Amino acid sequence: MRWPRSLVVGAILSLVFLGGAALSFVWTPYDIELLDIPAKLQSPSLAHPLGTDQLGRDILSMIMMGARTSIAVALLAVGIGMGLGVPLGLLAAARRGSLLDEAIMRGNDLIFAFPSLVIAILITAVFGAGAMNAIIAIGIFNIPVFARLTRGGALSFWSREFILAARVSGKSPARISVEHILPNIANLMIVQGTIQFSLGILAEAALSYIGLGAQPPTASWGRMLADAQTLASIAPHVALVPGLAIVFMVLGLNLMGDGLRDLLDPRIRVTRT
Amino acid sequence: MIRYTLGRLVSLGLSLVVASLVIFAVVEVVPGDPAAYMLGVNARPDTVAALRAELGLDGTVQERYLGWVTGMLQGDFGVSYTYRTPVSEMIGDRIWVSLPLALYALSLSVLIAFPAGIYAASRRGRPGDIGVMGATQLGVAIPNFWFAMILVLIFAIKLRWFSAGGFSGWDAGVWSGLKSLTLPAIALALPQAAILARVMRSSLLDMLGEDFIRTARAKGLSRRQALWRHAVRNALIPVLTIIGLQFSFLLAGGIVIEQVFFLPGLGRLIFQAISARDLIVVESVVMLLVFLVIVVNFAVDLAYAAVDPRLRTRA
Amino acid sequence: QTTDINVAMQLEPPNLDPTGGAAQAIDSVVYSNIFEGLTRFMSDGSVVPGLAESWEISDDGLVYTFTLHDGVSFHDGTTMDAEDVKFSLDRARAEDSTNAQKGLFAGITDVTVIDPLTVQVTLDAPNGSFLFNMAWGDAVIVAPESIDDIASTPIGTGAFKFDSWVQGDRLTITRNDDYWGTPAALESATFRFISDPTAAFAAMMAEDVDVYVGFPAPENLPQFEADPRFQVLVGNTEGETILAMNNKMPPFDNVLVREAVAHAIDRQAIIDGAMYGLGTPIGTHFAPHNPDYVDLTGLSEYDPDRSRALLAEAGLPDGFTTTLKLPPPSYARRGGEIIAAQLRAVGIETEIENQEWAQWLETTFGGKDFGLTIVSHTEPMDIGIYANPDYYFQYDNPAFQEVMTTLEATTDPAARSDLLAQAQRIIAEDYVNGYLFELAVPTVARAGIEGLWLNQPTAAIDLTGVTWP
Amino acid sequence: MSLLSIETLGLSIGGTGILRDVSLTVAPGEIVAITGESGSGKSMTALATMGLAPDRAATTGRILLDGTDILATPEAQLCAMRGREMGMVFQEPMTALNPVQTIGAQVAETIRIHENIPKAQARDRARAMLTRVGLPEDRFPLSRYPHELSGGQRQRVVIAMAIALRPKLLIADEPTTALDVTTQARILDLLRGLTEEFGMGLLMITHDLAVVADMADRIVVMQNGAVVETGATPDLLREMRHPYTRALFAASAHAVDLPPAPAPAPLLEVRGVHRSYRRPRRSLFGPRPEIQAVRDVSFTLNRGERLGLVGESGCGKSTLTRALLGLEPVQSGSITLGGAPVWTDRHPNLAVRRQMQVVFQDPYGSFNPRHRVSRLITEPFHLLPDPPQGAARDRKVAEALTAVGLAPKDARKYIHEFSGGQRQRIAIARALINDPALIVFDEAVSALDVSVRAQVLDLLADLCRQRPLSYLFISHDLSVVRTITDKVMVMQAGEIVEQGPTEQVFSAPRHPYTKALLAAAPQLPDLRTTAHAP
Ligand SMILES: Nc1ncnc2c1ncn2[C@@H]1O[C@H](COP(=O)(O)OP(=O)(O)OP(=O)(O)O)[C@@H](O)[C@H]1O
Ligand SMILES: Nc1ncnc2c1ncn2[C@@H]1O[C@H](COP(=O)(O)OP(=O)(O)OP(=O)(O)O)[C@@H](O)[C@H]1O
Ligand SMILES: [Mg+2]
Ligand SMILES: [Mg+2]
Repeated sequence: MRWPRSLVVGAILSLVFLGGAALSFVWTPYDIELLDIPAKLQSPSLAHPLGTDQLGRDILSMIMMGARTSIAVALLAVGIGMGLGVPLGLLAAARRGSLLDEAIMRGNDLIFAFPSLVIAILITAVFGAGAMNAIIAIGIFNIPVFARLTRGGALSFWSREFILAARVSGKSPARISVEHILPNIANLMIVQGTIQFSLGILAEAALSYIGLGAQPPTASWGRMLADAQTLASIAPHVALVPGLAIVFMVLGLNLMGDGLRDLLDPRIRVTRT
Repeated sequence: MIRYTLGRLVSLGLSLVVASLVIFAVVEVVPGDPAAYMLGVNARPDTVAALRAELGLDGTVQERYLGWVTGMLQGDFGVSYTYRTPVSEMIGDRIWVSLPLALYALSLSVLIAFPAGIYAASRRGRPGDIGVMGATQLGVAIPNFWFAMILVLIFAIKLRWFSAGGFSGWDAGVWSGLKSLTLPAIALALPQAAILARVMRSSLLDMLGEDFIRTARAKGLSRRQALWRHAVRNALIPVLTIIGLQFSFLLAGGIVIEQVFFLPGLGRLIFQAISARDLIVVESVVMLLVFLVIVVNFAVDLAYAAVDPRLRTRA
Repeated sequence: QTTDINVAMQLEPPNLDPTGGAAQAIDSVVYSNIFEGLTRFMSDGSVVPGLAESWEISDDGLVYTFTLHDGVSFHDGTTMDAEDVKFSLDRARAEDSTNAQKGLFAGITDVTVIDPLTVQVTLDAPNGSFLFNMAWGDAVIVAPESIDDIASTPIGTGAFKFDSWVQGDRLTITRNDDYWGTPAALESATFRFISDPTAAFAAMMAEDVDVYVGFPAPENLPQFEADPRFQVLVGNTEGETILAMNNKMPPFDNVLVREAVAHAIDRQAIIDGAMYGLGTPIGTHFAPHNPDYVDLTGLSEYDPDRSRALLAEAGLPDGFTTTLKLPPPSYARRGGEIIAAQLRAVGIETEIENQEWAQWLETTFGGKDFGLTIVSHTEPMDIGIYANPDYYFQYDNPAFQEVMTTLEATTDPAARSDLLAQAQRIIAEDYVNGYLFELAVPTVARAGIEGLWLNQPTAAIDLTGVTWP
Repeated sequence: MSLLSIETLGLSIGGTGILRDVSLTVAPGEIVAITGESGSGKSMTALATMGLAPDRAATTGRILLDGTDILATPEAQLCAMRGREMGMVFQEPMTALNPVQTIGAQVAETIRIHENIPKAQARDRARAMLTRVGLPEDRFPLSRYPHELSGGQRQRVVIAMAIALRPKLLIADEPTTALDVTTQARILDLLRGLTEEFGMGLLMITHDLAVVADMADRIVVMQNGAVVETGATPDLLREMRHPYTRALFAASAHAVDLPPAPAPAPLLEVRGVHRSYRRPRRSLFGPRPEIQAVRDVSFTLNRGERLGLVGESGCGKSTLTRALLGLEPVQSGSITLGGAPVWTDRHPNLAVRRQMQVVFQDPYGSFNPRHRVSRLITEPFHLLPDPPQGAARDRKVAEALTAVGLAPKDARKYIHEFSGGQRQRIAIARALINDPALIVFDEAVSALDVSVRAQVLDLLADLCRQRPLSYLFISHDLSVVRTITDKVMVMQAGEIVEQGPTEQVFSAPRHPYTKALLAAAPQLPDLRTTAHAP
């Protein structure tokens, strides 16, 4: 089997960041909790391959720790979306045409109708800013994505003959959903999950950028960007590095998503907004 | 068609009621008192109480909810706590920034995405396709606020082609208004265009694999003619969905961009209102946005019917 | 010669009634430009006559008789006279007043109109700072005729008239040609509201605005200084920036712990890291530019070893964990990150929580739900807050309270100086809060513009004396 | 001089040979039929002729249309020829038309690409052409959209498009496979009429040998990408020199020997069953129209009896099946199996359901691709109160697989490792594993190639000999039903219009609909007597 090129490139890019994040648990070049203000805004050098930031912290270390935050937030948000969206979608498909189905789908539309950023701001206004609330805020908007996708995918299977055969064998809709439908839409979920993961990273960056994401001393790419924005003309690397980190991580995940789709099933279509 | 429309209208109304409840409930539990905020750290408790009474904040929850909803139904969105001006007036001012911005960005997005998507689809697998798709991958991955920052650095500070932000108003002429919205619109549109181009391409490719394209080719249409005459319109259906979603996003999602370009739009209003706990403004603006989104989705549904005759009779 | 000007500031005023809200942005726009009080501040912090031409104080210090300028009229054409003064003061101290600084008027027992140009104010006790109080933006003279629309259409007596306000974007004032005093040189001025620091930088650099008062990104100031197109003015404010500690909450109820916190803090690192060098270190709650200021920074020198020792002495050798609530301004957000790192170095772990103002006011300030917080106290001469045991940091020291009571009744300048020095020393030795620095206000302007306030004794962008080259 | 002459055509895609040495000719006015099993290269030959072979295809040989070599003609010129010189009709009328354009526009388009004439004029000609194919404007305005037409009507539109410019050659790839017999007969008549009228050459592809024998002047038999035999229809049918041709025709006319049915004892009793679906309202306040999918159906299926059900598409066969299986409730009437009702108060009766199994049409869609065969065929165990475990289960699986002619070791494979015919065997194994009293075959052999179909039918007959098997066999293929059932029911628009012993119904139909059905079905000529009508 030939691996799709986008999968290889995407996986390598993503692995760089995943690896960096994993490594940060045991080692970072410098301790980012120690400030060295006299050493602030240094250009990249051997000692600091990506330079230092406005508080004299090593940017490479910050990027590694930030990767951890981004990945954790995005992953958990996808977890929430899948954990609630998939069962809802399966339920709606199993009861297609019923009032319950209608209610679930209208509920989804309603969530989609809310301006996501505003709701995220309100959520953080209620519960305070922080990584956990960023996860919830992003996760909520993942629910309808997965619910819709699951329902759509599941519906196309409900009309298939092997599902009919399972019904003839007396299996309940719940059991059919879990046993027959879920494994068959897993591909779809994996691909969409990758996409939502990358969107989650962007969303976390945006929330942190306006100060609603992870709080210091937890490093976050979005906050690094926010802190560095006024420095763009003084020490461009400080603003450039976190921005590029976001771009490459998201790019890697998207390429991986596309590649996975090509690999798993060229016919499935994912939505991306 | 009528039944279809009416059915959608009913669920639209229902959605709005649920939305209003959700919004009110969320805003209700947000900690922070608008009166205390307005009066600052040296205020005395009796002063705060006096202001609360003046703002009508001391009614029960039900009274305030009903008051708000009945007001809205009559077009009265209440009076802003902090600005002391009618919310409807404030919205009226701001929407003339946000709406044109969203439309501008959407048009840009469509203008970029359609040719790019069609071009890429028509040369599937060839260098042109790979180039366009690579560019869209990049477009999807760039955070728009960061992109906005780069745009300002280049076009406002270095080249000084555009002002760094602010909105000159429509009184100064359509052109100058558009000009001040150009950088923000580009910052908003490019990532959206990238997404749209990808959807357009994959939707077109799906269509190109359909039987009726083969039929068209058998009639003597060239590949390109078949694409334009038969695939594009069919491919529009998923594209319309995305356009609808994008419009909603652009309308409300401009918050960060409005901040970066200090535009007096709805996004900034809501941002300010949340931090000032100007709850009535928050509620009304969110409600308005939800309403607009629901209406846009409704319009998209109707647009489907315009594109796809099967929906007109099927109901 | 240019006769209009674009002035930018960070926050937009919520409304334009200086007597009805605490927002500094209101004063920034209207103070002295649109509204005037009996007295007024100058840029150096001195209090000079405003609408009151002169005044007499009775010997017991209880009765102030103000003589008003003749021929002053409001922008709507009505005359300003003693009735308006009485109306303004009575309104501010009334039962249902919504004046954010109602305390300023607390001592007034009566306001009497003697004749159209004379008004008498009676106090219940001598008040050394009464004239100072009357200079505040919250004490400006308003007219009963125009009071209903004051929030959106302010009618004052100042050298500028309110013209228009595009909410969210800009506010324009124009010259009042019927001004009673020296007319303004500018014909009109437009205030722009740009809160995003990058946007502020871009707007200045793109020359979209001419003046930015309170420039939000001190890191960019060297660039403006190096650019011949611009001038940078760095002035002082009345903002004592402190790391407030919850004096009633363990372990901050232990003075040793508070002292340990004070010694853990490296002020210079905070000033350099958070403010890029802007700001004067302080050792107590008093403005360093005030003649009565006593430099007590030596009491809380940066000494982490000492800090650890003190913690051990207080029975917390392993340190402790507390909360650090940060309101939105960058001195707090940026400073908080640095302080957290410094405290961590001596074993004090802080959980940082960024709060919006409303939230901070309700939970931290009002609900006293905090261990540590950072805030700048921008009100002038506000050491008196330490006499209020209910104030959010909950410092309760009868000795200090007595000093304050004595101070209020004292009018002799030398004695006052003495008492103030005493007060400063008490709170510094009690390590009530961590005293960080006096906030500086950077103003960036196009080169050649003159007449801008350097300092900010009160929030004001007084444009009455501003000229272009 | 022939109109189309394909000479030693070879075609490969990515190194895989698809066509080898294909040669055939079509003369003006002649109907040439290509037949052969699925995958033998019929469609690819047709596409290559249109110059529409896949991009990656490499070709050798020549395809001469009126002397022009299609394979050597540049694309632009080919575009000018397609539609004008040669037209093509595809199998699936449901998807062959652009759903968002009116039929008038689509037919007129063929004209307008090739002739620079005003729109109105093109529409006039489109109208005329649609009238010619049996869609007169007064009943089928040009402004109709494809979804407003039935399958047969859509196929007519496709034909109108293909012949709008009276091409010299018309290629029809399985033009009637998706249609029911009566519609098929009408479309075939139409094609035949058009060839005569316009003097077109018709290259028709079909795997239905009855159609071939009926329609074609000459027959081309393909196998594995090569032409194995070709000749004038009567000669070819008479001689059948190639063994593959013989096998093909034999399988097509395959008849099985059913053991005699035991003495009648009622098993499944259906009494007055009604099933209707509600349609969305057409007008705002009008009633919701109901569609009566099954009306007042009553019949009895005896133990050991093989009952057939025939009828055209959409007549309610599948709906009835679902009702019998207890998958959907019925509005009125009763269905009992061995005396016990299939539904008891709003719940399917599991005890009854356990005794019924079903085999579906699609050998590809009937199985969860992610499960192994052992798991697939033991799925009905779910109905048992005490399903066999471990070794007992394995034994059951082995038995079932052996019964359908597969090896016990196949239990470990995945479904994609089997051919269509093998899959259908597995489906039957699944149906047998619980030893049900009744099996429903819903179009169970319709998707199979003739030879494979013959094997599956043999298997069924075998099974009937081994055990007392009762089944309901649903099919639109009359010849299959005739050989595999004892009794037959004819269904029209939800009603059973005729039922009786199979031979009797087929040889002496009473109901006019049955008569029409039988008349429309193309008959394979009796090969033993080689007679051929002109
Ligand atoms: N685009 C393609 N790429 C690769 N192989 C193909 C392609 N299209 C068809 N084939 C292969 O070419 C062979 C011939 O296919 P073709 O469609 O001509 O068969 P057919 O005789 O028309 O069968 P059917 O009766 O099922 O339509 C098959 O083995 C098929 O798998
Ligand atoms: N779920 C449903 N909702 C509405 N109408 C339906 C539904 N299922 C079937 N019908 C209608 O009931 C009628 C009978 O359908 P059914 O599927 O039983 O036909 P069939 O004889 O099996 O056809 P085919 O040979 O094409 O499989 C059709 O007109 C169909 O449109
Ligand atoms: Mg002060
Ligand atoms: Mg074929």
